[in-house]
Amino acid sequence: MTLLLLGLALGALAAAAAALPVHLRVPVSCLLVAGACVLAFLGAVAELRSGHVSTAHTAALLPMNGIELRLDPLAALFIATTAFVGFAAAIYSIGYAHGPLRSRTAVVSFALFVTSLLCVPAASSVATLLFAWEMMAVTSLLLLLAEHRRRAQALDAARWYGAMTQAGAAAILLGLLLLAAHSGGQDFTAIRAHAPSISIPIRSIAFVLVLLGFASKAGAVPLHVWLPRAHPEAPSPVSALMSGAMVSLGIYGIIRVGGDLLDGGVLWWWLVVLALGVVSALYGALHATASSDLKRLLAYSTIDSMGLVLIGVGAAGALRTTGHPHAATLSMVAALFFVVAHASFKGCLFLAAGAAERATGTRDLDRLGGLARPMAATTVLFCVAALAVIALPPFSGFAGEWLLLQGLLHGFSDTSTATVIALLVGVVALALAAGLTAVAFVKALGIGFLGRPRTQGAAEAREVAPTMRLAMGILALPCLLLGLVPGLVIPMVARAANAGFALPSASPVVPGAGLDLSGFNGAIEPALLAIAIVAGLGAIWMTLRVVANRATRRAEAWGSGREVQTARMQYTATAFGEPLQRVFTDVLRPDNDLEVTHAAESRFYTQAVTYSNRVDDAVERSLYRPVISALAWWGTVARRAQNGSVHRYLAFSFVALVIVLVVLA
Amino acid sequence: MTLYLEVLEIAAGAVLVCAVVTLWRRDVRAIVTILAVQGVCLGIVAGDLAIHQRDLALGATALLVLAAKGLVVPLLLRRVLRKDPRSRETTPLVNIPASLVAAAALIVLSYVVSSKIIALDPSPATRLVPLGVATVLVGYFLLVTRQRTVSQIVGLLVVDNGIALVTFLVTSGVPLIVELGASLDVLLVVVVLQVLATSLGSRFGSFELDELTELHD
Amino acid sequence: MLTLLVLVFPLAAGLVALVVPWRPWVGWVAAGADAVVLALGIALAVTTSRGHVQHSLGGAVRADALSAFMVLVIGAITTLAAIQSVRYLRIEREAGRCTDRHASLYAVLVQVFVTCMLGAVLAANLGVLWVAVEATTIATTFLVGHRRTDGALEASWKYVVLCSVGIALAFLGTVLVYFAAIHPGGGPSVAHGVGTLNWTSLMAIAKHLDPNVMRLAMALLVLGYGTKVGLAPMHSWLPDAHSQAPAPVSALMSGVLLTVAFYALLRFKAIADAALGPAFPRTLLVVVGLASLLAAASLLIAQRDYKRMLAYSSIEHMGLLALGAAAGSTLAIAAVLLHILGHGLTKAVLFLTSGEIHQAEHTSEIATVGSLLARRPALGGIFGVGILAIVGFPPFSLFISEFTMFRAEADAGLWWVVVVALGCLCVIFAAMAGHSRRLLLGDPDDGTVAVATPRSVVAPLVTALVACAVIGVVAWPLQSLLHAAARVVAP
Amino acid sequence: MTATVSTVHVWSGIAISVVQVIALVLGAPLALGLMAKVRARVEGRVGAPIRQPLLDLRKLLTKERVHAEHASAALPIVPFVVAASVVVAVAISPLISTSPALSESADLLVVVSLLLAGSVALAIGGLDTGTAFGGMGASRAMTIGALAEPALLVAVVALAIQAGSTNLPAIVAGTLAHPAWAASPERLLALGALSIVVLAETGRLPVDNPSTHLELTMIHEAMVLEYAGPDLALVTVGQAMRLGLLVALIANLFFPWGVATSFSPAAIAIGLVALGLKVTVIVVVIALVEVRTAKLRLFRVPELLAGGFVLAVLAVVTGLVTR
Repeated sequence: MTLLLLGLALGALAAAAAALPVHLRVPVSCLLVAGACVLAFLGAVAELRSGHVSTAHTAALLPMNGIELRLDPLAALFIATTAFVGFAAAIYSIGYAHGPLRSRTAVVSFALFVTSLLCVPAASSVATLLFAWEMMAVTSLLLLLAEHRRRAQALDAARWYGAMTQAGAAAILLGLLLLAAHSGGQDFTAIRAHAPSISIPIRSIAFVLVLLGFASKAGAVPLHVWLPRAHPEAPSPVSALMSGAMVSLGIYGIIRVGGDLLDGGVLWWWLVVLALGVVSALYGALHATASSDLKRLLAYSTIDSMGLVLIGVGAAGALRTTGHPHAATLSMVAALFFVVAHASFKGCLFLAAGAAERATGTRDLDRLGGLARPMAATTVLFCVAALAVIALPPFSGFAGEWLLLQGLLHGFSDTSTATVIALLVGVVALALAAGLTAVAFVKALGIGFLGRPRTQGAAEAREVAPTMRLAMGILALPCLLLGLVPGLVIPMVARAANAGFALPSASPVVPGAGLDLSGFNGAIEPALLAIAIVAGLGAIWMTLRVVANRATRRAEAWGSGREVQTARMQYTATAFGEPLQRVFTDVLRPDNDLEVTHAAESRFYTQAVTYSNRVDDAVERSLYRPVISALAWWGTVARRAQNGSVHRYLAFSFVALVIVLVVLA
Repeated sequence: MTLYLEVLEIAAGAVLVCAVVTLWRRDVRAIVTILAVQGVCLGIVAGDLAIHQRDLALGATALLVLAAKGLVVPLLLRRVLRKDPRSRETTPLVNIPASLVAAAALIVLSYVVSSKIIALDPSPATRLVPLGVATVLVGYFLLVTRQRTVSQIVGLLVVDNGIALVTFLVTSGVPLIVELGASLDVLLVVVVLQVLATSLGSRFGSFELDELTELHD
Repeated sequence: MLTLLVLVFPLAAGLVALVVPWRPWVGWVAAGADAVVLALGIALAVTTSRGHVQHSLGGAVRADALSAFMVLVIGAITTLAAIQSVRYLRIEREAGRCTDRHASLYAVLVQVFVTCMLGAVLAANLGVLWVAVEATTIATTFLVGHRRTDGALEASWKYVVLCSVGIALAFLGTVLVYFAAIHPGGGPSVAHGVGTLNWTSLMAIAKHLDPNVMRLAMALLVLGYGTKVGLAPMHSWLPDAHSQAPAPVSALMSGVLLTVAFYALLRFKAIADAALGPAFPRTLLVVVGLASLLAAASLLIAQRDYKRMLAYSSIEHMGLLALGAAAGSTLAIAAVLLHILGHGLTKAVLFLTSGEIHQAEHTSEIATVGSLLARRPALGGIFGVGILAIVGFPPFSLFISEFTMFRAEADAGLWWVVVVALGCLCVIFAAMAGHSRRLLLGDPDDGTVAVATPRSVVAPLVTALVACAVIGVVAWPLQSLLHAAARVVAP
Repeated sequence: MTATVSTVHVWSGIAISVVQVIALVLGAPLALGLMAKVRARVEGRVGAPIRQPLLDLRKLLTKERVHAEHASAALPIVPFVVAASVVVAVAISPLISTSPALSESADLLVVVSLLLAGSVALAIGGLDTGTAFGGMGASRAMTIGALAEPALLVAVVALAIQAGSTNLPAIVAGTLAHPAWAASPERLLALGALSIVVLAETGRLPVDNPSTHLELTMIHEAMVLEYAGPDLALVTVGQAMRLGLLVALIANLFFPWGVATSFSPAAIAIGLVALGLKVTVIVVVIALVEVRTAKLRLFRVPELLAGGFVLAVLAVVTGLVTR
């Protein structure tokens, strides 16, 4: 705990570093933030290894409520992942920050943003959790607005983000206050003690409210609308932190309140969580294939990954409440392992996308391409992270997805049909989402980085600053390591899962580098698999050297006899995603309109044909727009009531007086 | 004993009647004189109570009320009226018959409301409290429905007279310092309103309040 | 003795301003007097938070922990406003919109206004409290109309008429309390003159007061003083008055005058709780509180004027205070008091900055100002941070006081009230975020160069915001004072 | 003693894997040749000899490599990745015996992912060439892959639920031990789903015509246009082995008789022969199906795959219901 406190203090110091002159301000503050993350990481890992719970309490801060911190394995796991992504983001922003990002507000906000991210999992009272949560919200809002003068849509994104975060925080506050009211104290230990005595309906209302708040932060579908708007507009290190760390705090919240505080609660809670996961996974993956803006694609893929994690958490909760603790542990460990893996590869992807945007000035895939040669390092790192997302064998995504699949499959031995159906739907969603994610990331990698540069900006791309490449490297490392030797991390993840869901403490995986499930028959040895692949490659290479002709030459690619091939003839991202968009038209509901402008003299000669195809968020269109227009209508109606006439104002008071007198008579 | 009671009842009744008449008459100049009459009646009630209870402080208050509400306030209002040639009230928001029906309803309501006050201390003075409460409500109604600035000031003063009447009847006057402060405040409010009314008149050229809607959302 | 000094200093400053023809240093004298009031407030707070009550003028003026806290609040915000008034008057006189006579009238009236507020807070007798509150209305009428525009005149007329009739109802309520005090427990009428309006003696016999009369009295008091607090449905004067008044005056009114009236409500609620039990006052305050929140939320959505936006935000925060008081526990009242100080500071800063913006841009339309942060970074920055504070983001004190109020309300079983309140807060956040986004952000395409604001203007505002952040995070300075003050009203 | 026994197992496992790889490297092209011969015979032509694909490969090995001028460093690596992924998949899956090398991690997700790795590599290679054909092939292949993979995964999950483990050798051993499973309804549904998926994954006729270079219709061919010489050889062998592996898996998962369960050379020889026979039968059936069907329009293929997916889901549901 002391290391964590030191880390938080160092983070606050980093915020103070904003007072330095401009050129010194960013490097010093980022290094301090990186230091804070290292301290927090060491504290968390020490906690994960030892497994004992440490607390800290002070009444001097937060008047009338005091601050309560408690570091248990579950909190330690999330702090460790956040610290790791934070460290990389801090290093990255040394090279990345320029222009408005070096202003005092941006530097202070970045430092406080990382500090509050580290503080949220450790909070162990409603006041501390809400304080850190709202600090995270306001600092990320300011960072989102940092570059508003260059990109006008950042303003719109900030408003969506602010409104939805505020609504989410209000839901969490309501849920936790309801629990605190019934357990006579606002700290989590009191709530945990009194939870069994609270009646089921009240616990359900509290859980649903808290679920709404945390699920909107985790990007679950009906509440995800801010995510594809906010992440692309935020500066890249911030969107890496958002996607890597902040989004998983939503998952942390659901596990902490649903599993730890309310002690598992009722079966239908977890079926709702699983359903949210299924819908988010499919919807996110589908929209990822349809979006042609690189960062928007990554944002939707975050929704998809969080959907998969929610499936794991939902399955774990359901299995635990129907009395299958061993299978529940497996699903929970799978979900938490996927969160850790997702933090690293999604962070790396966002940083790489930021590097590409910095070098070419655009993040629209239809205007990128040909970055492999000038930006070799960024392309390789983006490729490693992309292969991890697609869940190919030697990478971390594969180990995560395998564990999730095993968790779901071994839950089928359950008796209650509702759980079995839910798990089946989970497996189907997992399979469908995996396929769609592959399409999305082949598109992102192939069209974004490979092929020929489609615009002048892409052609003049230069490799980015070394610190940025170092940061991407740091995040790409776990994509491989977690994939090769997941067994080393699993015991720590298991300890976190047990702290979260009070499950039997035995780790579901036999100790060792690979993943040999104890109690279920299913195992993979990723390290040996990697060796086999390398051996295969070596063998093929050797045979070819012996047998084949080694001469190679470069020639113009085959254009079916055409003389000159231009870059514009390549497939664009929209074209790449168009077949799938056609297959899933009723879900995506793209609005494509065709305008033909005829020549003046006769209708039979057309002057110009314009075709536009836009895929915007169907959920937003059908769910959020009506609410907003209703509010706006109510605003204009209310404004007419205040029309300025003295008599109307006096009448308001007079009517109030008469009503009160009548009521009292 | 009965003389004290009769004078009390007649004066309190007169206060309510004046309030209703201000609602009934449309001519602003007439309303101001009625207000003066109401002030005098209030003074009589205070004086009567003072004599009955031989309370010097209440006697001083009675004289103060007679001076302020009987003389000073009507004087100020007439100064405002001199600047406003058209003395007839433009049609009020609620026509006269409807206003009178509303006044009746308000009087019934005040009787019902005051029943609780009387229940606590059924002395002869307290039994007249509904008259005071009715004056307050009628004055408020006048304030709400009248267009002219002077009529609104009169409405406000009727409300004040109603409250003063209730105060005298219920607790035969609040402690002197509070009574002095209250009447000083009322006087100052009237002065302020009179200054505002004259500047409104000069600025907008008319004393109609319904044009005053520039400030709205 | 301390309490007497608190009243004497601002009165003296007012007299000086009256006698001496207008000089710039007269403004600084007023600011100095208010600074002394702040110092005395701190001294009072330290002594009363240890429990012993200050008396002077033969018991007429009394300061317990609650009134000491209010003196502190009044002192802090009037000093801030007085410092800004000096600059405000200088610019108005340079622009020819205000003659020397008007300037000295302004200075006198502000000091009289401050004295009346201090008198209201320190009055032992509830009648004197009413007289002082009524006097503040009279003093502020000409301040609202100080700019002599059509709008100012209209606003002052509406302000006087609405507030006077509201306050008159409050006087009727006070009289009924006095009547109930004369006949405690329905026993034979105590000899005339013994019944008292002194708050302490009323609290002593509160349990014997007749419930029916007290219920009627409490209703009239909530309606009456509610008008001065700006609670719906009697709130309509507030947006006009606060948007037309000069910035320092609207800062004073929004920051402090509303909460002084609320202080009066708290005093009467203590008596009513003892006489009627918490149920009736709670329902009254909940109804009025929710009405204010709903009114503020609906009227903020399509707002076009940033001063009126701030005024409606005041109505919203007064609604929150009413809900906090409805919860009634010691924790709730402590949170209400912290919210009063936090809101006072932040709203004063916001109004003063909007005054500067108004003097620079000559319009209070949000649409015509636009991209202020680019053109006037200092003003835009402070206004932006102020909006973040007023909307309830940490680290400012409004966050923790709102949180604690909601917690107390949930503990008191008013959880559904918190649901409605938080719904309104979300709508208000979205509306204010949208309006301040249009006001502050955006790129001035005509490439205007950024105008710097003098440090003398920025310094006091920044210190006020920093103070608001400090009391929001660090519990030390106010902890004991808040609990002592809360125990006065809610034992 | 046990240590030496396990080392013996490991070495014999590796030996089995090597045998499996060599069998498929040679056998798969022969299978393609056989299919071409069967088609020719049915159409009344003599057709090329069965070993023609092997001859083409040998010819390709002698030719020089040609890389597209704008391609980045990714293009030369792709053929190796394609071939290696299939070789590893073949090495560890239960074709001849139920215990090749690394048999305990021969998980269904591993095999599916290795095949997915191959198609992803091909698509990236296609996009890297910077030509319209590469992009078109990649887009269509990935779309069909995205729709086929769920069906493949869910179908094999149906088998896993029945056998209680997702390990392929375990499923094969389980089916050997309980012959009744082979005829169970979910097995048949899974077989239907898998056969549709195999046609889509390997680009056989109803989904993609392997023998044509007509721009509008080719899916798989478009991605491999840019490879020449040894690269093209690797890719064709990879593609052939992918077909061989899928057909062999169908054979072993549904008709496991003949798969060696012990390490004796005789059992392995029987396994090899059994594998050869079964693959030949299935290949002939595929060839006959191809002759009779015409190529589906590109946007009718998703309906076919959706049918396959529903069959797979039905297989899982029946598996759960009748458990």
